Amino acid sequence: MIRSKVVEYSEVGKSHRIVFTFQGRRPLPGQFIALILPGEKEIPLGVTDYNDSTIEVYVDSPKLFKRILSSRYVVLEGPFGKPIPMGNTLGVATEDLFHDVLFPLREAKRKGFEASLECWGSCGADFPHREGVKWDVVVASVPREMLDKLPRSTMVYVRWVNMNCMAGVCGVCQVNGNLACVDGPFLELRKIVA
Amino acid sequence: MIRSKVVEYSEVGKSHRIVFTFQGRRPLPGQFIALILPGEKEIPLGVTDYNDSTIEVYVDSPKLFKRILSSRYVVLEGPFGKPIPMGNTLGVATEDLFHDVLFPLREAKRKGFEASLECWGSCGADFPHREGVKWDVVVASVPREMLDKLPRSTMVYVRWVNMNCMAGVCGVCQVNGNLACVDGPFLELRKIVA
Amino acid sequence: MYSIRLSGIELRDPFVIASGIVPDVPEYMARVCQEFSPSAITTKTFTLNPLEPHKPPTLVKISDGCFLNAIGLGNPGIKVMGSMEVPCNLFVSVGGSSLEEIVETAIIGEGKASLIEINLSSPNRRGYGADTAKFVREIVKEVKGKVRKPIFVKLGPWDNVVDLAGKALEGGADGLTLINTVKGMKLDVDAGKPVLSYGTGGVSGRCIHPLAVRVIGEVYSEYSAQIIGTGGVFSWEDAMELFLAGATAVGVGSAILERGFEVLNELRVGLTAFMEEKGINLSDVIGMAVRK
Amino acid sequence: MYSIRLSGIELRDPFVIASGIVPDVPEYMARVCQEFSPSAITTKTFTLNPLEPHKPPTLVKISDGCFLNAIGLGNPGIKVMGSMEVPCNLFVSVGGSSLEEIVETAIIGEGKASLIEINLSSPNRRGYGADTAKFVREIVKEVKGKVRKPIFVKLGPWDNVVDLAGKALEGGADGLTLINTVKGMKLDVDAGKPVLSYGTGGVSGRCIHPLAVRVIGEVYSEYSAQIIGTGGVFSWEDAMELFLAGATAVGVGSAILERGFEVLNELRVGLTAFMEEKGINLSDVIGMAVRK
Repeated sequence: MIRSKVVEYSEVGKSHRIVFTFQGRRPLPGQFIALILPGEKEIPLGVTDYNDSTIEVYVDSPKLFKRILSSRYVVLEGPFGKPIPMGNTLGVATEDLFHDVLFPLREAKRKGFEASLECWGSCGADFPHREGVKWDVVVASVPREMLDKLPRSTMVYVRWVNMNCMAGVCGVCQVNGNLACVDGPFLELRKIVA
Repeated sequence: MIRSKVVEYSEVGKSHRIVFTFQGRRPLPGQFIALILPGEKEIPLGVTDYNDSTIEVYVDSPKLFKRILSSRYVVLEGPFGKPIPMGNTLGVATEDLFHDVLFPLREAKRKGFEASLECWGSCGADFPHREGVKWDVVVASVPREMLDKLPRSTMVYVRWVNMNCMAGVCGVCQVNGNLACVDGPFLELRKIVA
Repeated sequence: MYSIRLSGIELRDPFVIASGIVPDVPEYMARVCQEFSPSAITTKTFTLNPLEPHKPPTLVKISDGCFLNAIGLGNPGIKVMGSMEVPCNLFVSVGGSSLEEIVETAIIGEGKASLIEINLSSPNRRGYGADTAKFVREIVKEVKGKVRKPIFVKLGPWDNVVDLAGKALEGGADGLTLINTVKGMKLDVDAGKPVLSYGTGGVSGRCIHPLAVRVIGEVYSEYSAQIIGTGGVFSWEDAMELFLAGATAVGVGSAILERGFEVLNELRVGLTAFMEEKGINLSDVIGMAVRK
Repeated sequence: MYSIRLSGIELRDPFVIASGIVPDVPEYMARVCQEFSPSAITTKTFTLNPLEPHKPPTLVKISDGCFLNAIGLGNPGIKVMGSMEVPCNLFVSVGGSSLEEIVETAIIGEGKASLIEINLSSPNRRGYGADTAKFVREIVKEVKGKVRKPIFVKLGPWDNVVDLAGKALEGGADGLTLINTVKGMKLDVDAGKPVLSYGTGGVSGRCIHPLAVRVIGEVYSEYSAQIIGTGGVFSWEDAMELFLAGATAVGVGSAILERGFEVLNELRVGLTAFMEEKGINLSDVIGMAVRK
């Protein structure tokens, strides 16, 4: 349990960007955290950035956003899941989900790799990059019904499974024998549609 | 419990200098540690120096020295006791006990203060210093029967009490109502002879 | 040098995965087997019929290396094991709310099992687990009458654990798994209520290691029984303490949650190095610290 | 705002020093009173006659914020209290190996005490502490008959603690102190034997905090008794959990070993800030998380 406070927040499209203090292990791109509502539920949140003991996430639900802002602190757990490999990184996302791929792209840039966001719609961020780059990693977050538009090697943010019981011990985050909450949330497309 | 290994050792006069790894809280000048012999005893050891997760102590007993060298590791606890204040520091010690005041003198020097060792006999270290310095702190380690030769404000290493049960909860390290293992091992002379 | 025989089962190393860690997803279990070669996986506890886990939150980390969980034995029912092909030793954990249910579950579980572990000690579901421990002798006796694989009984760190361990052995148990989690509670100070939806939960990990050492030591020194020691093993030194207290094998749980399955290899490497340096075998040290 | 009444005793804040921390050196106790103004010091447990502590090692730190000790109730005998002048509330902890000894010790201890705490739960000396708990009702009844100061009984985190707490209250106890340490053991892997000379010891500190919360919650929800909550309080949040579970006051022990008496002030400051921000009094939250 990590007791975190809101450091900063803003509206981004239909979502809300929140920066929390985070006295926990440093999350890596591709990992997620859980917001615990004591005695009620746990809510997985993709990490969109990390900087010096603060963590950035996007919260889509206006109700949850309001509740977070009115709390003295929130309880976070994690990071969970598997970091994605670093390299030249292409992100693919619909406009409501682009934040899911932000951390991999940002970290790739910071590490000196190329990064680009292919946005299906109008996203709240962009990344300048050289032409003709060979992408080492393709990460995507799109609705499930659009998966067939992605290359087979894409690592897809699995948004449609129950991520409760984060460390995977309940098995509820299973997708074709893979645990989205342990091996994911970014899983290779071939594992998802197999 | 801190599992420590011997990094370096040498003979110094009748004593042995040992440097251990020390994955514990950084000790400050004036503090001591305890060597635990599992199920047998605990032995207080003044800290003579600390550098980057290694700790230097002096072991007088040849039997104990031998046992330490033949062990895979030793169990240390601490640091215990109260740090002494920093400032221009004069150490006073008999030749067998000079190591008790080394850490305060060394740290004073490193912090840019003056330090000097007044040795009653022939000690294994010396500290160059300006003439006419005003000493902020006088630390001493001498046999109990020589205490009357020290100025009243001297902080004396209390070597003659039982330091077992280090955190002081047993009260065995009591000297005139002061706990040598908590408020010491350096106690002001006036508290000792009161 | 550190392969062991646990009730006749050859294990290539003494580190098994404790119950409750690997979810009952066959492909995932198979991958854990292939990638990390655990000498055995203890399954999550199965009951005869599916059991819903408690509502989330069910698992939180409460301090460095310590967790609190109340999954409540949620599982899809033992029958799913029928189709489970997992290429390593399976210690099948079974539980239930009655003697009959436990026996039936064990009978079905035996098919894929190297060993049956009867879980009589979960603090997280009324009527199951800890509440069934008082019938331990009868339960074990019945299961032994119907099942030929070795039977271990998992008990909690209770005040009467030595007593219950004795009853399990009287009933014919081949060994004991010690200890289960310790019933605890974590409150949220802002909300003023428990963090877990179930209220209380079981504390696991570093926090309970000295308790595990003591309980294993007490039981071993009384019966010299075979024991799978579980409770806060994060390093080979932690494991060695359990061996010295009397464990023949060691179950690893919370350390995997915290560090991943890679911790198994760290344990193997550390233990091997220590034993080589000392020139000893594991069998030399088992129970050494508590032998009367 | 956070002064409390514990069995009629006014305490300026709810943080008392737990038993076993401040040694029975009167000048030292007096200095602790003056420098850190604890609302009360619980003394080390006194017996009628002097008792030698176990041989060292008696206390080791086993992990972050967790200690293992087996001092074994070593003390100079209750009679030393006669000359003890300590300028703050003293909660005098008493124990013994028989009903008669405990009663006599309590009678002598009463002179300097604001409150008598009967320690029936030390795991560290055979015949004392935990071994006497089964007579709790009789012991309390006898002591109540002879002593007019409030009587609290310190119990351990045992499986029958709710039962024993009930018996203590039936016997007339004014309240309970919960919990004592948890019996554990630490082995040295190189020497192959226990680190403490006594073998086993009592685990205190962070490791037992969730256990303390659960036990206090169970006892409070059963009897709504006054409880001094002890067990791994390092921060005001830890303390608040004990209040929410039912504690009226909180004893601080291991945190003082780790951080010094200064921790008392950190606790006061943190708790005050929280209550001011929330606009609540301590009495509003006591037992809130477990009230039926």
